[in-house]
Amino acid sequence: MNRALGVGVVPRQREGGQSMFQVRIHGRGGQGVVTAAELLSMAAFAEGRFSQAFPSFGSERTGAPVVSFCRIDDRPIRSREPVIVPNALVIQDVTLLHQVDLFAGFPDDGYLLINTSKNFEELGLGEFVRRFDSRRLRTCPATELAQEHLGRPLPNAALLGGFAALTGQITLEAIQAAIRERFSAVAGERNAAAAAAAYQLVNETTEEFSHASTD
Amino acid sequence: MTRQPVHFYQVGSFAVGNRLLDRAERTIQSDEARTDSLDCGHRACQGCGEALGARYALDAAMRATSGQLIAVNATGCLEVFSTPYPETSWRIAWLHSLFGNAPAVATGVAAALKVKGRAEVRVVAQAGDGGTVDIGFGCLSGMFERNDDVLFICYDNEAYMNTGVQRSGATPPAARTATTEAVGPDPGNVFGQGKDMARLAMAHGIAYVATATVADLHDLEGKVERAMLHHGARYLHILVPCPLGWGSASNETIHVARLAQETGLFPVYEAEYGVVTGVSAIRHRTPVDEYLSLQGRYRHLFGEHGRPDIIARIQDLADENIARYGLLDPSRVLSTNGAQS
Amino acid sequence: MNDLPFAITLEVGSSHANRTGSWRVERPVYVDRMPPCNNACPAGENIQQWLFDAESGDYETAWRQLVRDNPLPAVMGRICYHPCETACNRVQLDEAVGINAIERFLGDLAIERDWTMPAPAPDTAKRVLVVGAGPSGLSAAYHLRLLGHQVQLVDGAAKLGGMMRYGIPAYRLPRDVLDAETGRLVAVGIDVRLNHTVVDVERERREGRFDAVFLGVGAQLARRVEIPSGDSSRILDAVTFLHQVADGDAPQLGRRVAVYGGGDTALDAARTARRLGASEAVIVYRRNRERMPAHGTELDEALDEGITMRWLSTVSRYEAGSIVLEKMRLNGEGYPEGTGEFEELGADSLVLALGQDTDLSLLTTTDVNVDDGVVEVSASMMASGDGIFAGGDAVPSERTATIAIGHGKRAAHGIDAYLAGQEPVVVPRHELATFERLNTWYYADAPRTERPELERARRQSSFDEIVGGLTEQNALFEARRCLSCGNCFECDNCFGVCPDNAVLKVGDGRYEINLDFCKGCGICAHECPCGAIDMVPELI
Amino acid sequence: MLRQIEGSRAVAETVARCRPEVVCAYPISPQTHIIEAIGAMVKAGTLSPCEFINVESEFAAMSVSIGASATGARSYTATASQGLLFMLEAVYNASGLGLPIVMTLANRAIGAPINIWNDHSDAMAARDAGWIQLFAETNQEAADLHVQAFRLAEELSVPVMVCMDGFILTHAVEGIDVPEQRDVDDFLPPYEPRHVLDPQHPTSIGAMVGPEAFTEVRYLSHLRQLDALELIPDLAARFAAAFGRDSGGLVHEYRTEDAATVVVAMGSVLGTIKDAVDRRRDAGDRVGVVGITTFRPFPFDAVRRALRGAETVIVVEKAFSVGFGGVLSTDVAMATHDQSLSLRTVIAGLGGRAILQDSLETLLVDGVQGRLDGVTFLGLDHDIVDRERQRIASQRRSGSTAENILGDLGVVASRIA
Repeated sequence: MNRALGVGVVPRQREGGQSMFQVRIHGRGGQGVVTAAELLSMAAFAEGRFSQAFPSFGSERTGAPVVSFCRIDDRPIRSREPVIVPNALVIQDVTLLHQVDLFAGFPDDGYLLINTSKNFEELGLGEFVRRFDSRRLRTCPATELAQEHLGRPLPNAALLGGFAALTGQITLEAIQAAIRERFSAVAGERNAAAAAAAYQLVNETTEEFSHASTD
Repeated sequence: MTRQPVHFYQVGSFAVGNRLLDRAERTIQSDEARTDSLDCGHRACQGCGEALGARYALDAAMRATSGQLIAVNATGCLEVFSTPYPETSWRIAWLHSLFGNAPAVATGVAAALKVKGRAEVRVVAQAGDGGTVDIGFGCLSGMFERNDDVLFICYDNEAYMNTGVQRSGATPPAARTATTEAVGPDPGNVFGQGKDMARLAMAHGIAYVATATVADLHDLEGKVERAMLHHGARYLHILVPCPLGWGSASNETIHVARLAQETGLFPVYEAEYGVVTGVSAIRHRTPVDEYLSLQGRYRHLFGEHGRPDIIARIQDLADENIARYGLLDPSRVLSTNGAQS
Repeated sequence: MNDLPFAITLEVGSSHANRTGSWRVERPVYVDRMPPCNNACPAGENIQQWLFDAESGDYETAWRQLVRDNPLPAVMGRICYHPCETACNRVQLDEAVGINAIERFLGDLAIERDWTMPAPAPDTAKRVLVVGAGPSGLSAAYHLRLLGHQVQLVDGAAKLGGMMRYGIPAYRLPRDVLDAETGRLVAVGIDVRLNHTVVDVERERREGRFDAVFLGVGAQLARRVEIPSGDSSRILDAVTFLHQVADGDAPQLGRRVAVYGGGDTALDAARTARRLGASEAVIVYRRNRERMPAHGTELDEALDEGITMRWLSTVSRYEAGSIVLEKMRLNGEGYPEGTGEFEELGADSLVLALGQDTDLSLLTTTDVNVDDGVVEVSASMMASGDGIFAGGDAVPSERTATIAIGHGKRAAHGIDAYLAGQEPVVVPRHELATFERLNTWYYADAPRTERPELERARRQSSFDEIVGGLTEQNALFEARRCLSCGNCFECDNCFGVCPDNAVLKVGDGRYEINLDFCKGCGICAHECPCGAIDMVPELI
Repeated sequence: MLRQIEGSRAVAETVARCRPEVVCAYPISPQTHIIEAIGAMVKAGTLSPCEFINVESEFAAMSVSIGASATGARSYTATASQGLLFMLEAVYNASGLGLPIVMTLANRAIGAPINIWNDHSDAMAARDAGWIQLFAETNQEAADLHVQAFRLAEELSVPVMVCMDGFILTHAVEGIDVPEQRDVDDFLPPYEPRHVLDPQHPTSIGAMVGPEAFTEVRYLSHLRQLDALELIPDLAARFAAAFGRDSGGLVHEYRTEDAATVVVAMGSVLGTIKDAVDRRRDAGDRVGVVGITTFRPFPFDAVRRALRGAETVIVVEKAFSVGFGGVLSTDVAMATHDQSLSLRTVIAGLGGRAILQDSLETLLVDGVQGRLDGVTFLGLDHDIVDRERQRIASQRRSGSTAENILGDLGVVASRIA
């Protein structure tokens, strides 16, 4: 019988909880931060995995710093704690860099995706990012892509495309399906397109890295 | 107005009944077959105006709805004296919830009836002045604003009688209550702005608003009947003297209510959709001291240490009402009796 | 609903277990009080009751209630000075109820509809002689007959009515009305003997084997005073004058007529003179208007018709078409005394209306006490002589037809008791229903309906009736102005205003207090429009 | 069918399938998404017949529900925090009148200082209001509990409050199987009121009851709640049979079989605790969890049984009685008064303070090793407290301690946990 979310379930022992993938998304109210986590969880759900999305709750004020979380796992997810050690960190708004402790708990092997048209050096993160596996760190001009495809600076869908390309945790198709489910026909298509564009962008740079490393 | 004028100069005009009239033209109270919605055995004080007003209004509502009526009652004298376990004096479907929520509870009843398709059953909510103008005001305003299908009746005895005569938002200036004692340079209640509930109700633009007293039964019953012709929120404000709280003689309850109208202190009128459509003119204009002097709560205004200055201010209030509503203009009279037409 | 939650939900009717009557310290009690109109009616009519019947349009019942006391409503509805209206509480509200007009309306309607008097009680085989067919005699005869006695009514005149016929002018009391009512009256089975003057009542009684006698001989003798006068002067008395007019052979009075006196008869004479063609009719009276015994309404009508007054004057001489008047003044006690000043008044004739006396010569063979020209009587109108009763103008009292009718009724009951060998029963009177006991708010204000008066011109030249009657609508309206002082009229106020539903309707317009629940607040008594509820202390 | 949706959405859809006839609510975070969704369904006509009433206050919301329920309509409303307190008078009234109203409580802290985040202070404030209080551990359970709640309420004529953690559950998107209409209809018969306002059979509801009968009235409602202790497990079993899921019931045990140290808690935190327990089990500690689903009536026997073998009981609760300590702890202590065990209270998650798995693990370790105080405030920042205490001591400073602390903290929103 389907014991949803394991009420009273005794799961098999985990191997150090490795299979769970946790994402933290930072942004500001109005940028679709919460929606991004929700879309991600829907995409994961669509691919037959257990998933959980929730915001860092606060009164929904435009411009206020907002964090949202998403967990993806092959097993029911019971934990309700916020994501302390994110496997992936998505930053929708670089202006938060100096206000909020965005990198709290960010592990050395974590994925980092920042919405910006600059590079890490230009962001003044050159020094900081050296500790990490550079193949897992990317910037992506999601806002520009959004402007381009929907005519509005809503970077979240595009970033999810980038996320798919960067982490491989989820397929672009699943992301696009979730986007189409969540938004109206037109907005859905445009966001899907933005996601695809970001996916391309991130993939290309990933390609370069892999080449570079094989050289 | 729709009331059939009575042409018998002897009594038909104002008395409860008249053997010379067809049953249909007499008041409902003259009919042995009246509901007696509030039945005998209740524990109201001798000469209770509220007990009288409640029976008058609800019997009329029962007649208007052919008995298809549900009443919601706020906490207060009426509720306490009518339903002390194990005895109830109500002969109708009746619900008491809380002091301040009668309008909302009535909204719920109306909603349930609507969803169950029982359009024939109508809802009345009733409360004292405290439950109406004070603690129940928020819910009442909400009910008005949503225009829920409820007739709300306020039995106004101008103070919190149930708890021992404390001042309410409806207590008139200079009146002595347990919390506005007749001491000091300004004895009794303050001369505030007052809270004219009927006009507040009119400001909501609801279909029907009226004031009445227990002293003119024809008028009161006519207003209940007309109120029941409308749907949506309606408001009826009935002045019901309280012998205990007003310090008036138990046998003068109706007399005192009549003087409240005849002095102009309590204007009797009705309004539809926020506009006054009829006024009960004063038959025999009476100076306010005749009204005040009958009541212990104004005793401090009389006698050798009396306060003619305060009486004069109260007279001013009466005169303002008379001017505002044209209470001396016979052409504006609700033709509820044979004295007119 | 069977499965009601304990205590919080209750069944209807359960409050009947709580008998709040135990709170009571006073209880309401329904009372009947004496309405001022009834109280003031010399004929003892139950006015409030017949108005009550008239209000519902049941005129026959109203009339039947009326003739239980007064057999001549159409007549009285015209000539009564209606003290009832003077006493009416409604005066203090707007104007008195037009009781007299309604009485006349009912009387006229009865004539029109031919309503007959009630049937007499079974024959008692007692015989009563009634002397005089004036108002008191007719009344006595009527009531005696209804009580089952055999009655013989004798009168010296050719027709019934006494002073009503021979004293009161036709413009105030049309003869057809008088004939109709007197005729209907005697039709109850009264043996009438006219043109028969009783000279010795004792002999008359003996020969006729009468068990009792009622004397209603009236006051037929005109008082005279010696007035120095020449032969050409034409002087006659009002009684004779009016009698002749009534008989249809009016005397010639000339163009200028002076009437001497201040009573209603003086006014009747003067007004009759006008109608006979006198262009000037002057009343000479020694006192002023305030002290005039005549009824104000009569005087107003007279002045209305052009009668002129010479106040504070006495006739000292009458010669050659000219009367010499002495001017009077009133002294401290209000008595007139001569001033020594004189003036002249042109007159073709002088009518003396100085009052009437009673002819009691028929009593000489009896031991009946006569004092100051009238018969002494008890409360039941019994004279000192055995089985002899008297009333009307022949006994000490104000002299009006209504009073006479009352005397006749009272005497009839006195005689009835006498014949039964009993003391006359005195019914105790209810307390008076005063204005203060009324709650007048419940009565709408309404003006009295004035009887349409014939336009003056017509009135002065003819003997047509001056005062017209009410239409049915007016009569109904007028009747409904009655406040029903002191007597319940079924307004349902007590039933409606009881905060404890403790007033019960028990059928045919009656109410009862449910003492199980009445808390004694007293609202019913306070709000009773007519003051028919008293609050009486509970005995604890 | 399992869908990835927000908890509030799932509850709204489930409530709709319970066919409520009158729904009214006044908006308050974090309950808003629930009533917004139901309101939309009524407007669209997909929930019909149903009257959705936007009232002017929570006091009115509960009052309208009272009137509707007393007239025989199935009535539902939802609120949280201040809203519950504002309607509290009517909340008592509903149970006193025995009206089977169902209300969702999106648990939230109570101010001042105003705080919109989750804890259980609101539920505890209504603890003695005569309502049945059920606590959901997950959104799936939150949805399922509503179906059971209506049946439970209407069978016993007692109102039921379904408590779900504000934001943590209401705003969480996860896979939820919303009960199918057909199954709900089978499980939940139409409402047959015990007493109803009806002109055909007039009665007086809501009489004044004096000393002579008030005790009996209260005792009778107490007995009805005790009946619920029988009915709730029965309904849960029937629900499991009908829907193929375990939801509801009195208590849930997790790995308590041989546990010497047992954590007792309510609501969504149980999931996090279970993960922590699994970790400790991996480390060899004999630990387990008892989740309490039915808080009122309090299942004394079930709790006693669940804690039979425990030596140490750690009650983790999201509310506390100022000046006293744990609320749930007191009830647990009552249930286990005849058992020899050491009972520890941990106050956690007040006003939305995140309860972290790591700190829970530390807690378990301390518990196992007997290092826990009687009452522990999880994650309390002692520096702040000490500083404020010193300040008060030094300058007799009046005013809001909260504001002073905020002054020290800087912007709250910048903190992740």
